[in-house]
Amino acid sequence: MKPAKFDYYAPSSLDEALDKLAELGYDGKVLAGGQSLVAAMNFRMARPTALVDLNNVPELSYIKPTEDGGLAIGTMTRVFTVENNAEVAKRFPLLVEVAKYIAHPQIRRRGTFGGAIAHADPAGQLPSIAVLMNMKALIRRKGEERWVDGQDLIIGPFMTVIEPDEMLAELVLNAWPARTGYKYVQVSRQSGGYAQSAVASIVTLDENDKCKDVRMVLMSVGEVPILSQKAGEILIGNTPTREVIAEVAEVVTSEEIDPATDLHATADYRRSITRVLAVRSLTEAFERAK
Amino acid sequence: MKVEGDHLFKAPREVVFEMFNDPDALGAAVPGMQKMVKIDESHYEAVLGIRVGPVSANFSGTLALTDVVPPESVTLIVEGKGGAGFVKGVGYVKFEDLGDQTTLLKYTGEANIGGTLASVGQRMIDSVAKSMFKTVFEKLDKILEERWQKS
Amino acid sequence: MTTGKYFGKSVLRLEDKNMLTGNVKYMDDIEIPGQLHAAFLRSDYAHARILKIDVSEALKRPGVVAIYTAEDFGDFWKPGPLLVPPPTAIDGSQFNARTLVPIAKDKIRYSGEVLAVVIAESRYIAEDAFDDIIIDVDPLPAVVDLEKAWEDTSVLVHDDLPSNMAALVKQEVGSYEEAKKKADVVVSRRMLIEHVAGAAMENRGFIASWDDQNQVMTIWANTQSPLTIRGSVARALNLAESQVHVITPFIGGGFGPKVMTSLSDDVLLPWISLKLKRPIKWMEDRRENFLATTSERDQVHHCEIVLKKDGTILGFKDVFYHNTGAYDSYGMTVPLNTQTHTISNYRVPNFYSEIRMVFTNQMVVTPVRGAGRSEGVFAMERMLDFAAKELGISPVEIRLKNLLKAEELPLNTGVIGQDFVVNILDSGDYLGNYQKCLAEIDYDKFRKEIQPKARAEGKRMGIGMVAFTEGTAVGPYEGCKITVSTSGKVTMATGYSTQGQAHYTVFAQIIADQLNVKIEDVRVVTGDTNLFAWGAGTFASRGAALVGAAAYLAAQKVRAKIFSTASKKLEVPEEEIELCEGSVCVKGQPETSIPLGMLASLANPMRGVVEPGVEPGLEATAYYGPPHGSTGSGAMGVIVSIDEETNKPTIERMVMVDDCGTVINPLVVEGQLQGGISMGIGNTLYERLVYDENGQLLTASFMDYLMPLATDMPEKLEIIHNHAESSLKVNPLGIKGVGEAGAIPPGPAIVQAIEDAFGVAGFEILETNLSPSQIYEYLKKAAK
Amino acid sequence: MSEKLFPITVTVNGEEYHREVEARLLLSDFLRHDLGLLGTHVGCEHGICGACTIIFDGEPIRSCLIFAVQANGHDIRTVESLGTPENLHPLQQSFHEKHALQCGFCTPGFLMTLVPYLEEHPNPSREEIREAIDGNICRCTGYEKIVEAVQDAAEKLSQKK
Repeated sequence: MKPAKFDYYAPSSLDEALDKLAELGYDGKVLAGGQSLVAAMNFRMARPTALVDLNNVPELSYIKPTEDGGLAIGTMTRVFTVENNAEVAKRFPLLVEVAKYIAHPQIRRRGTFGGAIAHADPAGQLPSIAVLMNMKALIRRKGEERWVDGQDLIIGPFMTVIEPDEMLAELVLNAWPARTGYKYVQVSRQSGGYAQSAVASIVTLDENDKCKDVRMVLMSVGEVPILSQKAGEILIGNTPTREVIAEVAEVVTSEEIDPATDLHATADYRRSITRVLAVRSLTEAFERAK
Repeated sequence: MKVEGDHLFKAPREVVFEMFNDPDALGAAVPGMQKMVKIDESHYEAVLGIRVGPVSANFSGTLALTDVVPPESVTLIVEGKGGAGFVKGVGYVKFEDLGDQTTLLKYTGEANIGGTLASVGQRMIDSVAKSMFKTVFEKLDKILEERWQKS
Repeated sequence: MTTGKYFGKSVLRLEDKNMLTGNVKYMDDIEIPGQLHAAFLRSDYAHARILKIDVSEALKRPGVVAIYTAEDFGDFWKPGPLLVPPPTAIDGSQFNARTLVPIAKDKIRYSGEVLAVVIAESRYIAEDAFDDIIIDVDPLPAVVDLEKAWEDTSVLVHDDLPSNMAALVKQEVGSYEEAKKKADVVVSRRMLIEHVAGAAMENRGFIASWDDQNQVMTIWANTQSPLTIRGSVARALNLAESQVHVITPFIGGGFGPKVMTSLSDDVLLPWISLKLKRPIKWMEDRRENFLATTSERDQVHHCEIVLKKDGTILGFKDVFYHNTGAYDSYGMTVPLNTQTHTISNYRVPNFYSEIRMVFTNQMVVTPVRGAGRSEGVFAMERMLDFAAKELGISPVEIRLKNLLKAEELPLNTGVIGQDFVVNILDSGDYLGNYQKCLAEIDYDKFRKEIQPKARAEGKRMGIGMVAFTEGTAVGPYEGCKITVSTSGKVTMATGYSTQGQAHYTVFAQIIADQLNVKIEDVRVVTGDTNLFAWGAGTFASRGAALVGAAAYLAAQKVRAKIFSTASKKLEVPEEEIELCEGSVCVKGQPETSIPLGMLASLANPMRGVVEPGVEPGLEATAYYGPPHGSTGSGAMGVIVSIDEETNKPTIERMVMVDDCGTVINPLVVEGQLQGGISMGIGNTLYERLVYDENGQLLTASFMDYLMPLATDMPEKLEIIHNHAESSLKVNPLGIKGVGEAGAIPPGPAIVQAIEDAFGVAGFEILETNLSPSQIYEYLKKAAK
Repeated sequence: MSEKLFPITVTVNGEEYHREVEARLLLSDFLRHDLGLLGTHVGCEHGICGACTIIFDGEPIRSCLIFAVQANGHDIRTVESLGTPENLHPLQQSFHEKHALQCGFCTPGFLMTLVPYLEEHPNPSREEIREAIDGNICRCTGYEKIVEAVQDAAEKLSQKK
């Protein structure tokens, strides 16, 4: 288990990195934290021709407040940094809650926020959260930049709209309105292991304790994170009673997800726990919104 | 690994069937297909570069179309191998004429995947395969649209 | 001798300080100047005929020195030895020996089998060369399912055999069929024991270095069997055993699989080193370890138990399929262990057991910690649970009724075991262990208070209570040599190799007490064939018992020699001499003291005359071989709670009562048990090697093969020693062995507790590996 | 692809090393085979077992999931930076006293995970310790005694302060 050869570039600025990616085109691959990529390279499942290492580009690592009360997170910010950032904890405590589930501490120290999202692992927590929060993704290419909504970023398992000569540069998290609650729950066989199913919700209540807005994402039960449409249809404008939440869970798990049977869980089991997790996630999120 | 599914084409059965027997169309529909050459009436040689997230694997192999019953059914046998392992698959494809210029394609099959892909890539295989099927059908839809409208 | 200054005490390990500071060498830490690296190109196919292997392109790659396929080895290529022959004592047993080949020739029989050996300047380059090797095969259907493979002769792992039968062994005690006629109740079930890996944290490795000037082959291997390797290399290369020197470095865990030899590395690499006259190093990687290092369990049991209405066992029948993999070089050790352990706890007057050992297109099966014992115990314990349900009595009651009492031992069970002799349960208080465990976990309180309260609060909690035995300390023998050097330091050398079992400390404890020296002055050397060249290997929980006994016997011999030498020197009778720490003197006259080092010099005179029969030096060698193995025993209680909605179990509390005989070092024994328990928990709730219907191993990484982690361990774990003094001392020190005990009972205990937690009619767990998803599927079945 | 060698300067355990490395050389291999620092062990090379954990710029990471060339200009600490056999680090001493190691292969990874952990969490609970070591696999001990050792070390270290 030793990686195959590759060409290696370690630009020290963003411009230099973009130049290199443009030059390499299809052959180039960004090396961020490398916590998934290098493992795949060691197995020789991944054999990139050339790596553009972003670890020497300090300008890609930051957590900055935005004007409207949100945060902008540079792609190379380590997950551990995000997890332990006071501003993140204050504005988006969901991220702190989620981070504990991402692999193990040593992986989070090195793994990056943007790298995990761009990896788009169907069992990855951060890609799902990017969809859930509809983070605005800044995608850069030499001389160009574009913004993509988080919910449009992922197009397949391990696949995003980011082209080989592009990179995910920044993620902007919009501030949550008042009376917003959240909850991430997952079932995995062991701590730090891949989720068999996970559900995260962000809900907002109006002044009458009726559901004003709800976003719910289901993870590891399809090829990509699934952003529930039904949750909104059923909940918005209604009081989130136990019965309504149970109905959402029922509808979502029977109509919106497509879990697979694998070595660790059957599709049926996944469906059954997703229903449970949906209830737990929504119930706690509404509780927190109060 | 068992595969099963269906897809609705908006074209008459003969057209869909013809497309399925056209290496250019098939080659164009499979993501990462780098080369597809006809060896004889029913055999093709292919080179495929799969690139999914961190995984990049090159396969070379053959595609055979057997038991061809125009325009009703065809059996596809795919064999490929590369550094990351091998894939051997049999797919039984049926074309149902639903009238109304539409055709329902139904497929069942079995794939035998071996080597590194099978032994350490288990977690990704299923979802990646599903998504590849999706892509193939989407591309075929496009090809069909062009052909069907042109002709 | 049950206590001494050191013996019986929790002495801190002598080896720790160097290990903790990175100051010891493991396999991959050995670097020989001029070494080349080997990498094995392994088959992607599980079953196929080899048509062509073309390495010509790969040889052109810079840094590649040589590549070998089976053809290149010429006459040297042959199937390996039968490492463990089948017992001849069992009438009518059939065994088809098809031993492991070092590299596939003509036919591939499991995925991971070696097709070519690449020798290159670095491992990186060797792996690069794989890309250039062209392999053409004709794939065959794979033999995977044990029961199907037994019947079906259409696909054969070995074409020259009429079926996939590797062995058929029937053992009967009493008459099961007669017992069945008298029975009130008959209960039968089919159960699966999952396939698991040893998964030591250090992978395997091997270095062969031929010294052409001295005509010596030096080998470094992290093996449990250095002496086996020395013998087989000498035989294969037509060398004297004195020309082969095997050294075991520090070893990062064994757990069984490192006992296997005559694999590609230890057969091919010495030959290549001889040929290239360069040291060749191979270090296995994790994927190879899963694919090609031996593993275990994987049995299908068809059990039947017959009882009286009151729960008394009348008979037990077990026909079980055992997967041996593609070859059966390691004989029948594992299934024989299963046969002996199925009934060893209980009074079973009539017993029928049938091994159906099957060849499959999978890696070879050899012992893994627990080694067949876990399977037998699981089968019996589960059947008792099902029988209890059928009879409407509690699982505890049925066990209390049938467990053997201390006074019933020794007992000849009539079943022949892995050591080829009839299994004798030497001593122990099986019933007492169980009762102690019941009391310790407070079974009644759990039933009467804790469980009902939990249920009332909507929580699912359950309890499991099982018993087990651990066959230990089998022969043939082990030995050691103890030498007092002129510095006064004492060296003990044994052929036994060590993988973390604290041998450096526990053997030193025995010797230091016998010779009255400081424990720090005793240096234990293990697994260096130039220092001690006799012994069988590290397996079957036998180190402390066999090597320990040999150390005791050798130390007594040295002690006698110290007394006789000193008696002459001090000119007093031996009775008047005593050992002080590190020296010897006339009793009550410390001024006469002679340091042991000086005495050692005196025992090796440079001039003068030595009396006939006197051997020089303060040195002695001793061997110990027991007439039959010992049997450790114990009980385990487990309390689990289960998340009702996700079915995830949490082990709240685990109590283990264990009798492993005399304890040399309580701290070390506790460590062994805790480690074994974690493996037992892993085997039950997390670990599983999965082969698909084409013989592909789907779990060749820690992503899919789930190792137990710290948070998977019981919230509370208690271990109680319950040593029953016995009249039958198999071992001079009363040591039985403890290496595998912990791994045996967690399976049946945990599944019993999980069933109990649900208390759902028809909910029955029929396998060892139990994910929450499996529990869900079982519940679904029960609901139907 | 190029055979290019990259010159790197790495500080390991306070000592500066200058070497030339191939881009694909894993940091674990570099430390072990190029620098001869054998205390860092390799157990899985896919980032799960934790045996190769080292401290990189003060943070515990897996040395099998990073290339040596990426360590250029960085500061690394390996198990060799802790105590010596004659003078163990308090955590090592606790591991010794509590019998928290058997084969010892995984131990350096545990130590390098735990040294920075105890600096950040001087008084961890049993449960927190178990969570902190979940990224390290030990096949021998069943973790029980490792948890005890960490509790013991935390006490020792806090008394020292």
